[in-house]
This record gives sequence, C-alpha cells and structure tokens, in this order.
Amino acid sequence: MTALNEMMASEHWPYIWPCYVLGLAVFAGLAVRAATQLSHWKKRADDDR
Amino acid sequence: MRVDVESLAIERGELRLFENLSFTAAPGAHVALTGANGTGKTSLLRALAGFLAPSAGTIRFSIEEPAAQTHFLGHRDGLKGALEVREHLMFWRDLFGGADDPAEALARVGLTRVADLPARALSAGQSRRLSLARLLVAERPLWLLDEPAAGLDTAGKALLADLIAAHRMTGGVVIAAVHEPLGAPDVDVRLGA
Amino acid sequence: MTMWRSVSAVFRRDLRLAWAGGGAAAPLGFFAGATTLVPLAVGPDLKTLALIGPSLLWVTVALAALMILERLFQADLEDGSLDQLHLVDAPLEFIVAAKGAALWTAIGLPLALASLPAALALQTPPHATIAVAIGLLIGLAAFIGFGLFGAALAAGVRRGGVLIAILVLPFFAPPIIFGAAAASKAASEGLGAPGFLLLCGCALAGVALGPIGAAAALRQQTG
Amino acid sequence: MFAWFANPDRFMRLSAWALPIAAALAVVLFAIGLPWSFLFAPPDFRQGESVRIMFIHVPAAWWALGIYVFMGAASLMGLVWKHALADVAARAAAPIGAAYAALCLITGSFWGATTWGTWWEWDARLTSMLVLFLTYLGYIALWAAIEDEQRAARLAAILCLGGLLNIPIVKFSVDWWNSLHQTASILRSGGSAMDASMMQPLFVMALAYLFAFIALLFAGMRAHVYRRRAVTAALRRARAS
Repeated sequence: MTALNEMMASEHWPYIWPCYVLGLAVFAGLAVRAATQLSHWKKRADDDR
Repeated sequence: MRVDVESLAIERGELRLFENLSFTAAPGAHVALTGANGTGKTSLLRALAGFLAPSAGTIRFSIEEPAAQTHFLGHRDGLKGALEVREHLMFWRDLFGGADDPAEALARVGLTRVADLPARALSAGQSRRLSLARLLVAERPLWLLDEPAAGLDTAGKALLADLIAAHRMTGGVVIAAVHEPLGAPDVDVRLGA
Repeated sequence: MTMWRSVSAVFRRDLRLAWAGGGAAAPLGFFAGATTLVPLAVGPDLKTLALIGPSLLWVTVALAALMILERLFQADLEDGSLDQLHLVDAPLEFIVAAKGAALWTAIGLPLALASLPAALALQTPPHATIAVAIGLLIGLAAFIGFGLFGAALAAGVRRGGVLIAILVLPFFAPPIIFGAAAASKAASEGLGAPGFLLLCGCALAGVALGPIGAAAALRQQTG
Repeated sequence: MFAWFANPDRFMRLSAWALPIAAALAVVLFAIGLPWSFLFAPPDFRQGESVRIMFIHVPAAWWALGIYVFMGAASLMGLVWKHALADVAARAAAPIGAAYAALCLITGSFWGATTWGTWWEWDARLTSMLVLFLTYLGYIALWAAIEDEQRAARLAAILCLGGLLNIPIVKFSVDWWNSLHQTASILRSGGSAMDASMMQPLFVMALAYLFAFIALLFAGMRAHVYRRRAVTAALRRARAS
C-alpha cells in the first residue's frame, strides 16, 4: 500500500496519473458516444413507426 | 440449352424488386423481359449470369458451368479506349475460348473499316456493334442481353434481330430486356405488373 | 485447355494496356522523385546515406506500388469489362493473378531496374546494387500480391487510392521489414543476407493469398 | 450466443436487459480495480511506482487483440451463415477495439518513457499493436467508404478475415525485426513472475474492460438496429407516397 503523498513524490508520478486519467477519458468518451448514438437512433426509429 | 426459373425473388438492399417469378426457356427460345425502369430487369439478368444471388427461388440450367456458357451484354460495352477494335475481338475470342475468326465477326457487324481504330474513337452505335461482335467470336448457348438495341440505328436493330434469329436456330437461348419489341419472342416475362 | 488461354489472354491484354497507358513512365517518375527527396531530407552526408539508402528504397518502391493499384480493378468495374471476367472457364483467382502478374511485369521490372542507379545514388556499393534490385523485385511481387486484395476491396470507391493505402499497409509491413533488412546487409552478404528468404516467403504468401482475397472481394463488387 | 446473432428482434429483447447488467458490472469492477491498482497494489521492486501503468496498459492490449478476433468470428458468421446481425456486431465492435488499441499505445509509451527516457521506443509489442491499430483504421475506413450497406458488410468481413490472418505474420516479423536491432524491452506482459498481489488487480481490471466492451458493443448494435429500422421505415414511406 503506498500513501498518495508518497506516490506523488515518486519520480514516475508525472507518467502515472496521465495514464489513469486517459483510461477514464477513453471509457467516458466511448460511453458518451454510445449513449448519444443510441438515443438519437432510438428517437428516429420511434418517430417513424 | 434450357433454363428453368422457379418462384424467383430478388432484393436490392431493403427493397424487394419482384417475387415468385417463374418461366422456362426451352432450347431455341427467345424470352423478352419487359417492364418499367427499376422493376428489376437488369437484376434478373445479372442473377441469371451468376453475378447476383437471388433472395429466394431457384435458377436451373440444363448444362454444367452455366457461367462459362453465357454471353452477357450490359448497358456498358466493356471496351478499353486504348485497345483497337480488332484487339478487343482477339482478346474476347481467347478469353472465352472461341475458335471463330475475328475478321468474320467484324464483317458481320459492319466494323471492318474501323478494325484498326482504338475503341475510344468509335461512336456509341459502333461501340454497341463491337460488343455485339463479342457474341460471335465464341460459341455460347445462353445470351443475356440488357437493352441490346440501345444506341443502334434501324440497320443496327435489323442486324441484332438477325443475330438473335440465327442464334435461336442453333438451339441457343436468348433472354433480352427490351423497351420496344425486338425480333419474335416466344416467351414474354413482364416485371412490375 | 481453354483455362490457360483465358488467363494468358488477360495477362497479354493488361500488359498491352499498361504500355498503351504510358507504360511505367509515371511510376518511374514518382519513384525517381521520391528517392531524390531522401538525400534532400536526410542531407548529403555519404555515410548516413550509405547506412539508410538501400532500406529507404523499400519505402519509395512500396509507395510506387501503392500508386499503381488504384485503377487495377476500378477501370474494369467502371467500363463493364469486370463482368466478362466472371464468365470465363477459369477460376477468378487465376484471372486476378494474371492481372497482378501483368502489373508486376509492366511496371515492377522497370522499377527494379530503376532501383540500380537509385541505389548507387544512395551510396550503395556497386556490387550490392544487384542484390538490392533483386530484393526489390521480389518485394514488388509481395506488394502487388497483397495490393490486389486492397485494390479489389476498394474497386467500387471513387478516389479509392487513399483507401487502398490504409487497407494494405498492415500487409506491407512484413515484406518491408525483411526486405529492408536484407537490403541493408546486401553489401556484406549479398543474397544471403538475413531476412532475404523470409522476404521470399512473404512474396509467395502475397502471390498465393492476395488473388484469393481479391477474387472473394470482386465477387461482391458485381452483386 | 449464436441465437442472438441471427434474429434482430430476439437480440433487442436479450440486449435490453443484458446491456444494463454489463454496464453495471463494468462500473463496479472499475470502482474496485482502479483504486486497487492505483493505490493498494505494491510497487514493483525494480520499476517502482511506474508499474501501476501496467494495470491500464495490459488489459487494453489483451482486449484490443481479443476484440479483433471477435470481429473475425462475427465476420465469418456473417459471410458463411449470413446471420443478419453478425456484420452489425463486427461494425459496432471496431471503434471500441480501436480505442482500446489507442489506449494501449499511449499508456505503453508512457510506461516505456519511465525507463527509456524517450516518448516512443520501437518496442516489439508496441509496434505490433501499432500495426493492429492501423488494421482497425483500415476496417473502419472501408465501412465509411462504401454506400451500399450489404456490399460494405461483406467486403468488410473479407478484409477483417484477411487482417486476422496477417496478425501472427506481423507479430513474427516485428519480433524478428526487433531481435535484429537488439533494443531493450521491459514491456514483458506483467514483468517477471508476478505474485498474486499484482495478478488480482490486473484480473479485475481485465474483467472491467471486458464488461465495458460488452456494454458498449450492445449499445452500438442496438443503435444500428434502430438506424436500420428508421431507414427502412423512411424508404417505405417514400415508396408509399
């Protein structure tokens, strides 16, 4: 277990946090894209029934 | 050569062009396909040629390897602008394993004068006559013609009718999509009724 | 057998069309131009050029190969002659391979010959240029083989050249890896250089698998 | 699994409840996995804290390849058994796979930078992943370039299978190329024999990536089914008028 402050002091800190931020950003982006596409086409399909 | 089409249906994307279409072309038959634009005449011919899979129904040929026994004449003439007229015929003769002399075919369609011209120098009528000559350089029982008379003058249409009649005499089958009457078809298939 | 007659007819016609269309002039011009950019970009220092020269030829040859693929099937699709190739008493794979062979002969051979002076210009030792040229010739068989696959997939797409490039890039990676490695060692080990046999393997794979993939794709184009 | 590929309506009913479950599982697994790998997992005795990047990088590498294999299977089913939804599945999976590959490449270069000192080192596995990423781009570009959906589906399936065949060849040739040039490589998946304290969070993260993929895939497929329904309805209305 590494305390957060200890981690931030380590020489590799500037390489570590961007990866986690990027990971979250990628999944958030994919989720938002999927949600918008789904709702857009669901609405279009419902309108035309 | 005999072709049996049974309850055929063809779809283009989501659109069903026609369904349960049946007809038989006995040896020597001339089938005329009529119908407005977009009713599927071309698609039916392309299915008969094996280019396109029908969504239902069957097409039965009386011979093996029907594709290698078929001539297909589409809207586009399949010509290479840079190649000379005679070279086209020699290429098609070798491609389709024919034995006839290209000069004879050229004479038959009246293109002897322009034998050495590159295809890009031909008029629309001459290009169409050249693709008609393709039918003559290799003996193939099944002719699939998609609006063959398009671009032909009256003499050209008469030539086409003679070629069809001669082909039927040899027991071959002609299936042609037409807009105005051509030759004396004995089977009439109407699409999009 | 009529099959070989049909296949050779397609080969001879495509050869004739290539020469009628200006032969290898355009690809050679492109190859010369692209190869000239190398010293302009890298600098005239002979040592660095000698180090990377022969390998960079592989990049310019690959780009030249990509350039000649776009119209290979697109032209036949547009003028309707592709339909006729389906009506032949020979497997479509052989017909497609014949078109590739014609491209390789009409444009691959001149490109490989042009690589001789180009290699010299990039400081390749004279005795090694033959090995580099042979390597490129074999590499072109791989590029055109796999290129058939991309050209057939993109035949129906207007301005499909860019699309073909991205489609076949992953397939060009292995031949370029082995070919460029062999080229860089050509001076010391000639045709025995490491990777040369693996390059030949890639070429055989391209010549065998490319037409199979291309024929499968072409059958979808005329639907 | 095969049934829901075949019939769109059955797929819509099945995915209606499966999608939220997969999404919920993914969120839970990330909620467990992320803090576990970010804080609680022990630092590596050699690499120190930078080993934490592995928990993001390695699952992305596994699934970037796994998703392409899934697309290959779907393409085969679409071509051979003509399942209506197979090409929809492959088409919906591609952007997700490409995103995983991109995540893997970027985190890989970050991880490499901690030891190589440069941002991009042509490590064998990163280079192979880069070629896989280009393969994804080619697949997506082919779909985008062809108007006729049915033809695009079959051509993309053929391309996908060709690409699948190419992956081991690229892997071998890149490894060979890498050994030829002898560059150091620390990205051995998981480093030296990993003890349990590292394997567990890695496994949790891998599962989280999987369920995220399943949820995103179902969402993408449902969107495509709705789009096709909307298009067909519009077509029918146009023909009716």
